[in-house]
Amino acid sequence: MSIRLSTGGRLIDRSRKIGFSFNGKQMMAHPGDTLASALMANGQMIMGRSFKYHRPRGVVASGAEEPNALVNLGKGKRHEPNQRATLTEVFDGLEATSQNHWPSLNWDIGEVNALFARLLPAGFYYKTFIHPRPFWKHVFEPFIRQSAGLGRAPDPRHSDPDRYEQFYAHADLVIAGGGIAGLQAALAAGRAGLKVILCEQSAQWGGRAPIDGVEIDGQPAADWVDAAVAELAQMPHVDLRLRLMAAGVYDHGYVIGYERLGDHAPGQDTPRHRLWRIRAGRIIAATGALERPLSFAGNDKPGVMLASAMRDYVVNWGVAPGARTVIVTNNDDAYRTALALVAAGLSVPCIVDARPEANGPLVQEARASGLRVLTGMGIASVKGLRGVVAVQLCAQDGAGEVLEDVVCDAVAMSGGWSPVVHLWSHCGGKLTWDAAGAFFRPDHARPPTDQKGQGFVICAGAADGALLADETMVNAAKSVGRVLAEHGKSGAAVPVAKAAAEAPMQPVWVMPAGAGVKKRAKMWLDFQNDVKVSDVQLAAREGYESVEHTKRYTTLGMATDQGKLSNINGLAVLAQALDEDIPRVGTTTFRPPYTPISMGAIAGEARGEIFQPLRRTPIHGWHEENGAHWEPVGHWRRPYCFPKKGESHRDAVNREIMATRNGVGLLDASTLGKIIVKGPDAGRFLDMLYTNMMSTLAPGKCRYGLMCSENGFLIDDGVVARLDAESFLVHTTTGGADRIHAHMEDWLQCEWWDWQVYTANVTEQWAQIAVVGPKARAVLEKLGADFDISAAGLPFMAWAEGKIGGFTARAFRISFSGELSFEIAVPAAQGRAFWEALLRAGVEFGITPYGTEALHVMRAEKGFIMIGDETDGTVIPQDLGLAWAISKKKGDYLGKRAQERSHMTDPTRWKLVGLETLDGSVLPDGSYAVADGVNANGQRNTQGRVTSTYFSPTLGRGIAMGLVLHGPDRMGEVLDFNTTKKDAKGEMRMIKARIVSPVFFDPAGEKQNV
Amino acid sequence: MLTFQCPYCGVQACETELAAGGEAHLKRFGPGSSDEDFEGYLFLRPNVKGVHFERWRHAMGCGKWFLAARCTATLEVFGTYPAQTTEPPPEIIAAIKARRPDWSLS
Amino acid sequence: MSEGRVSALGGAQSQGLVNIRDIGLQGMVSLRADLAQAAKAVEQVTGVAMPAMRAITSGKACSVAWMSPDEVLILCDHAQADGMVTALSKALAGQHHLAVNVSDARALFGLSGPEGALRDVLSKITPADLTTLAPGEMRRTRLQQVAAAIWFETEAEARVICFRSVARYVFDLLAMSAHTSGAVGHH
Amino acid sequence: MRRYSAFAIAREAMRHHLGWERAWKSPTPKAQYDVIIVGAGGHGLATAYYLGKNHGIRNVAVIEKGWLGGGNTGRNTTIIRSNYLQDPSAAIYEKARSLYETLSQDLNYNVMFSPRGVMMLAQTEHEIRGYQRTAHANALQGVATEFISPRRVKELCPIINIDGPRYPVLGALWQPRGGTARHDAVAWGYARACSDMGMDIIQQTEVTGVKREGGRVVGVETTKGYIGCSKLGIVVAGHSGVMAERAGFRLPIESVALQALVSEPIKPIMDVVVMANTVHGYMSQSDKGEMVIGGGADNYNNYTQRGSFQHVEETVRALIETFPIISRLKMLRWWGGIVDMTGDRSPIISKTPVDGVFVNCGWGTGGFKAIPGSGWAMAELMAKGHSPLADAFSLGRFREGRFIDESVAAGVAH
Ligand SMILES: Cc1cc2nc3c(=O)[nH]c(=O)nc-3n(C[C@H](O)[C@H](O)[C@H](O)COP(=O)(O)OP(=O)(O)OC[C@H]3O[C@@H](n4cnc5c(N)ncnc54)[C@H](O)[C@@H]3O)c2cc1C
Ligand SMILES: NC(=O)c1ccc[n+]([C@@H]2O[C@H](COP(=O)([O-])OP(=O)(O)OC[C@H]3O[C@@H](n4cnc5c(N)ncnc54)[C@H](O)[C@@H]3O)[C@@H](O)[C@H]2O)c1
Ligand SMILES: Cc1cc2nc3c(=O)[nH]c(=O)nc-3n(C[C@H](O)[C@H](O)[C@H](O)COP(=O)(O)O)c2cc1C
Ligand SMILES: [Zn+2]
Repeated sequence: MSIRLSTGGRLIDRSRKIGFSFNGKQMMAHPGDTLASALMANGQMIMGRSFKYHRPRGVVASGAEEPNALVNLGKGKRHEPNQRATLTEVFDGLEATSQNHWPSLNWDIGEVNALFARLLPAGFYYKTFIHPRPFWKHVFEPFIRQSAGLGRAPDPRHSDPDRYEQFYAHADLVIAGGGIAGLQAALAAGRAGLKVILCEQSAQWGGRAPIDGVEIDGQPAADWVDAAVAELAQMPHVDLRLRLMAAGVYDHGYVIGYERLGDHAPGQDTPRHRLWRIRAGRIIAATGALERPLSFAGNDKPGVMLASAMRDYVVNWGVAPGARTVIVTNNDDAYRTALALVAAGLSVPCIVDARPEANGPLVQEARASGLRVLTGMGIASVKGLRGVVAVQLCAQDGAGEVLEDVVCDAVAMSGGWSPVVHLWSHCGGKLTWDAAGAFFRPDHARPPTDQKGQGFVICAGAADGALLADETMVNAAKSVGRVLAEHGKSGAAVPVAKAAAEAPMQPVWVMPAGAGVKKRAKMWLDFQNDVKVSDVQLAAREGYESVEHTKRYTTLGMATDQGKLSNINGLAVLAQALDEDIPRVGTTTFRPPYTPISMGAIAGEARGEIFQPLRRTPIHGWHEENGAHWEPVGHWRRPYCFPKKGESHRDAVNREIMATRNGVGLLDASTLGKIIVKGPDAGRFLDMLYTNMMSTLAPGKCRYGLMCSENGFLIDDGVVARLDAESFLVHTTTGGADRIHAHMEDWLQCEWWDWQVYTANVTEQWAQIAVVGPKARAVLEKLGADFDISAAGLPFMAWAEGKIGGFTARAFRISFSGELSFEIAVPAAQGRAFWEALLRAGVEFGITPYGTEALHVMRAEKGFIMIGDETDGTVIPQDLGLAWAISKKKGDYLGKRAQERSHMTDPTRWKLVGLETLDGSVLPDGSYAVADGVNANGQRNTQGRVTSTYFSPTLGRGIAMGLVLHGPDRMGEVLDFNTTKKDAKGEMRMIKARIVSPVFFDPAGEKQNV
Repeated sequence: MLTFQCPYCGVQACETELAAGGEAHLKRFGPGSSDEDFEGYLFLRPNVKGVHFERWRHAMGCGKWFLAARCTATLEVFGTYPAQTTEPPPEIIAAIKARRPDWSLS
Repeated sequence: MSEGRVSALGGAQSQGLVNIRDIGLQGMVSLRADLAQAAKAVEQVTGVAMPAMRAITSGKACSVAWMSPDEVLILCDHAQADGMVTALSKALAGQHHLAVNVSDARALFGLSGPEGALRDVLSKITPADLTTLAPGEMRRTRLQQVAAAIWFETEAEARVICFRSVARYVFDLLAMSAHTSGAVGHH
Repeated sequence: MRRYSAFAIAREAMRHHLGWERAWKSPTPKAQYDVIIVGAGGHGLATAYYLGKNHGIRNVAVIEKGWLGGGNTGRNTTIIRSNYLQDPSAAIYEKARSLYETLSQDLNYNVMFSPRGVMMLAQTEHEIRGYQRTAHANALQGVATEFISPRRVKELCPIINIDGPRYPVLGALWQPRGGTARHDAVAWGYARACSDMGMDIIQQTEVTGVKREGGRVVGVETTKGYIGCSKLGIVVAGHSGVMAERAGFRLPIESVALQALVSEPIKPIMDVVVMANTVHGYMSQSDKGEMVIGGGADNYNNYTQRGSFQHVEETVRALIETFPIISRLKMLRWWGGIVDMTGDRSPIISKTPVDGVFVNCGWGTGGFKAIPGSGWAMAELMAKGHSPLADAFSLGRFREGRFIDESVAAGVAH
């Protein structure tokens, strides 16, 4: 059973105690504990269950690479699944529960999967569950889904109560990793004056060195680390950050960093996470190395742990997973663990070394202190059900005949080390195989390259394969020296690190080397996903030979630890199975993030009110106060209608329409785009932009125009007003304002750059209000205008400016409703005041604000098209009966050439018509007119479709517009339109509608031209 | 996450301040052009894996369109230059050749 | 008549790591022209010399900000903006140009506080490198999802211009970024 | 080839799984084939499979520069649906979807087709109209879809926040037999079946040139030497532009990076596929428990299989707005693929200016769902010179202006 030692624990504060709970049980910890160390201190070795076989699992590592100890953290709104116990700093009141089991961590029904393990090899699901067909969806898949999946999601009824934010930074150098390599690099760069960000994912500086008994410049590593941090903290151009992980490296020197501000200190009201978006000149990855497990039977049992992790627990937190630990290794470093355990008063019955000989200084020290060192040996199997009770030893080069049982309650294993090359690899840095260390390290000749084609990531220290402390420091100096040289600077003196020398390691991929198939089926490679040596060998046998195939077939390395422990072991096993060299087999792709990061951090502050910018017109506040029912239009929000108390939306719309048609209505049209186009070539330019002629428009007049893309399709429409000889004011649709302005600038800057035209988007300068209806003029007269607004003085399609009710205004006589209408623009700062002035003046005329839906219905009654309804990106003006707005005289306009293509001149293109149901009902939105027969693919033939359809309160029945084959030539014909409903016989219900003119209301225009 | 230096305002702009605009130096074909030419102008693209001339707009900045030579396989940027050109200027060609000796303008 | 003239947020304020306020009505005139040719006219009308690339220069009554190679933004008293347009058009008669009052199309915020905090707060929402942005230079960039321009009047006072319709969004962004428990300490 | 079944697993288990055969062979290329397909993605392999199965053409090689299934087929978000608006699209996607229904049985390989239902949320009035139009079109096209109410949306997917303050859910287009499949298995299953028919799947071999004589294809240069053929199918997705150049023509295609990501696995919380196009995000949960999330595409040419952060940022924002529950989940892995975007965002299945060379590409962000139908049509086109499913997707449409534009209703095409 794991215990808290009575001494040791450099990171914990033994003088203070904090309480936390695990699966409801109250436990004690010290400040400085991680959840993993605290659980161990409380005798809790089993911390989770594996993914596939639900095997009981204890912690194997002490950091980001931990695959087993994942817990649910917190509850209610703050619940979070799959939290790594090794990275979770314990705080007072922390609540954790274990996951992926039922009913309990100790007794899990899912464990039966393990009994059938033989029936569930890698990829078994591809080979079965094929028959009977419906069983997959209804039986097999639900079963698989339930048993997979690890932690449970938070309660969907709540949203996350925490805050998140982002931070953009710019630095000459980002250093990831605050071990001795990273610190030294930071010192050198900081002293040279570079702008540096040094980030460390964990809560403390120093990395491995302080645990490993390293000396630097004659002092203990921990002291050197403290001094280095103190010096760096004094440098204003160096930013030191703990709990900030470099999560990913992207092109052109972009680093995403993940800072955990609130996880360890809930209740402080800080943002929970901060996502750093750093643009770095250079990146030094001083990310260290990770120890590899060894593959022996039973290596996944609780109590079997990485040797370095065990050392960390003893030295950093004063906890030990057991009292009697067998060490199994293929290198000298694990002897440090043996010595550390002994120093902590724990027993080490033997050190099992797979190498035929072991004589390095650390080995000698171990022997000298009386430890039993067995060379050429390995572990044949681990005994114990929910923990370790003994190991069976065997010869490493045999098939696993048991030579001896050793009673123990923990095993510390070391299969060698792998540099953490993730950050080097994210952007395409290549690796090279280091046969001596049996690991991949950065290939300096093939770095990831930046915008100048230069390598921009440099690995330093253990991450570059310089594992021993003395090499680490030399390597780090060299690495940072390369960056300094680029800045024309040189590095400072290299601190001298001293650590015990190590004899060469010897790769061991399977233990024992000749293990039979039964044993290989008990050797875990990927602990979380339950991938075993036998699975990888099966994949190879079945032809999934590429390492990428093996990964996907077995799920090796796809768990939440992303194979930090398993990848190298797995591909070595694959290489052996294929009889290939390891470097030829290669690695799978390293992808960000280095360890998982919260979705909340990615989204940053963008939630709730500021999820997206909400654009507001100057009159928005009035709409809000007066109960507008909103409709999102792009980022704007426009009133759909203004329902009165107890009134349905439908009724409100009808009321607004009738009030407008019979009296006067008021529309906030401020969102309409307004662009000034000015210059000697402005007319010529607009003639290219619009299908019709604009250059001939007289000052003081307005003209409706259509704009097409160069591909011929209608993209926008609106009214152009000529302001003076050189200036036009272009109105666009709400969605068109920015798009059309950009479109203009594109053509002006990139094609016709010699034309003298300037544009300015003044959409937001003006509040624009449409005063609409037979009494519109009366309202304005009541307010008082200092210019002529009479029918003669300001006729339809003219505009004028002056003061109305004391407001500086431009009045445009344009109408989208068929009524007498003035669109009046006033400066935005006075928009609301003007709106309210109109309302006051209009009281006696029954003035009624109306929304977008009334606007749509009224325009449909008049047969006006709407961009986005009658057009959908496939429609050309010729389809819409708008040929009158297409100039025949112009040699060119955008879209003209496109409209000459055969399909666009095809006489069978569907054309715009009006539609009236025979029974007066409203045609369904988007309904199709059916034709006889089916096409070559068995689909029902069609001959038209509805583009807009409404109930017209003015006419008291449904009206619609649509595009119909030869439509304008078929007036009076009746067509069948489909519905999505079925009749009693199960046949599709149809609605009959007659083809009519699209202008349903006041075809002569008598109401608007007054 | 690309960066380009805007040749108009000198800002080293982040991709998120820019809008991409597709291939550069397209020759416009209008009325009277052949179907082939028009199709080529509007749609057919070399879509090279390698040196690519392209348009960008400094949309969240000075608002100007500029052109860039960039490698689509490594994302290296050889240079940026004003949009008011019909072909890549010599200094851009030279910068590309310095980095890609085998490359030539096709 | 100036009745009912209101700025986008009517002078809203927020306190935090830095203080944020809607500065209120601000005159702004956009001028597009060949800047070299227009320099004399601009100086004559505004009293401010044509700014260099990205610079914002101030005189007694006006500031002039370089927006792009053919555009400057003139900041002046709100009531003076229309007059400024007329004066510019007169001074530039015969030269191709476009001068237009855009005062009401924008919102202007003032941020005050310790220099480091100012830069930190803004750096939560803009990709622009603020480390190097000194008073006298204006940076057009984005504040998260919208376009904006930023400059420092002094080390302790920054300005932000954005479009009027998104003033509330920008204000909320700034206020949240300036939350007192969100100090960064980077700058 | 020995068949897969539960019985076979039990039998092999007795032998510790030492007796399994290779799923596909690893042959050395022959000198000449009737048909060479370039690209062993889903579309290339399905083309080969239906050439053999439907047309008896079995002297076929599929040449792949990397590992089979390693292109977009191996990196997509696996959404399968056929609720398309335009007739030609609905026809080919529905053909594909219906073939997916029985694909596991046809291939004797469990591709885990899971018709769990796909819903596309309507969050604006405009979207409602668009989806109602699609529902009407689908009714005539023989595609079973339905426009459903917000309440039904909530029943089908309780974790959706239908009252989102910004974009409340106003309804959805629901295709009950849309769903997902195990993407890798689709490639592997076809590969195994092709290999079983005697076809050669040649991996780690890049086609570097197309040899023509008198305007007709005669063979290809590869990194393993010259191989002759009578017909050539280019089915290389993101690399279509590169291969077209090698064959001497240009395509209306640009290659851009599209990104996706997965969360850490959690217990089932979502039984359907949801696409929220107004806010730009879509999500489903895999059988292993990860939330599978599609990000946006870059809009610049890119061949790196890496994309830009802001697209993922935008997607994740959108999905937290739609599914507040995911805010506290963690992103596990995030990757990109190079997709081939055409001028009208619809695919190309066509003859080319070179006799005997056919091209199948342009599936862009949405071709996984099409794999069986596309292979079916392409095989027919290559065997017979004509296929009703493929006709509308010919290259000629760009010259004629006969576009197939799907974006008009839904916005996106995954
Ligand atoms: C992130 C992402 C998400 C997506 N989500 C969906 C989705 O949800 N639903 C959906 O339906 N679709 C989706 N798609 C699209 C879908 O993945 C693709 O349309 C589809 O997989 C394309 O298949 P393919 O066989 O044409 O191409 P690929 O699978 O890319 O295969 C092409 C093959 O050609 C090979 N090749 C290229 N050049 C050569 C050469 N010269 N010689 C030999 N071989 C060569 C490549 O190596 C590759 O293996 C998504 C795509 C991505 C990237
Ligand atoms: N003797 C051996 O076999 C052996 C093997 C490996 C390491 N070592 C020892 O390890 C030390 C190497 O020093 P070093 O500085 O190169 O490595 P280190 O492991 O001491 O430090 C690396 C640091 O980087 C951090 N880190 C990793 N990824 C990160 C990321 N993405 N973002 C932020 N932080 C991240 C880690 O938390 C760690 O603190 C020496 O003391 C050496 O003796 C020895
Ligand atoms: C539907 C789907 C689900 C995936 N699930 C996982 C997963 O659970 N774990 C994982 O590591 N990767 C997962 N991946 C991502 C793959 O590991 C890999 O990143 C992707 O296929 C792209 O390949 P590459 O990263 O090797 O380029 C998944 C991919 C897809 C398409
Ligand atoms: Zn610029």
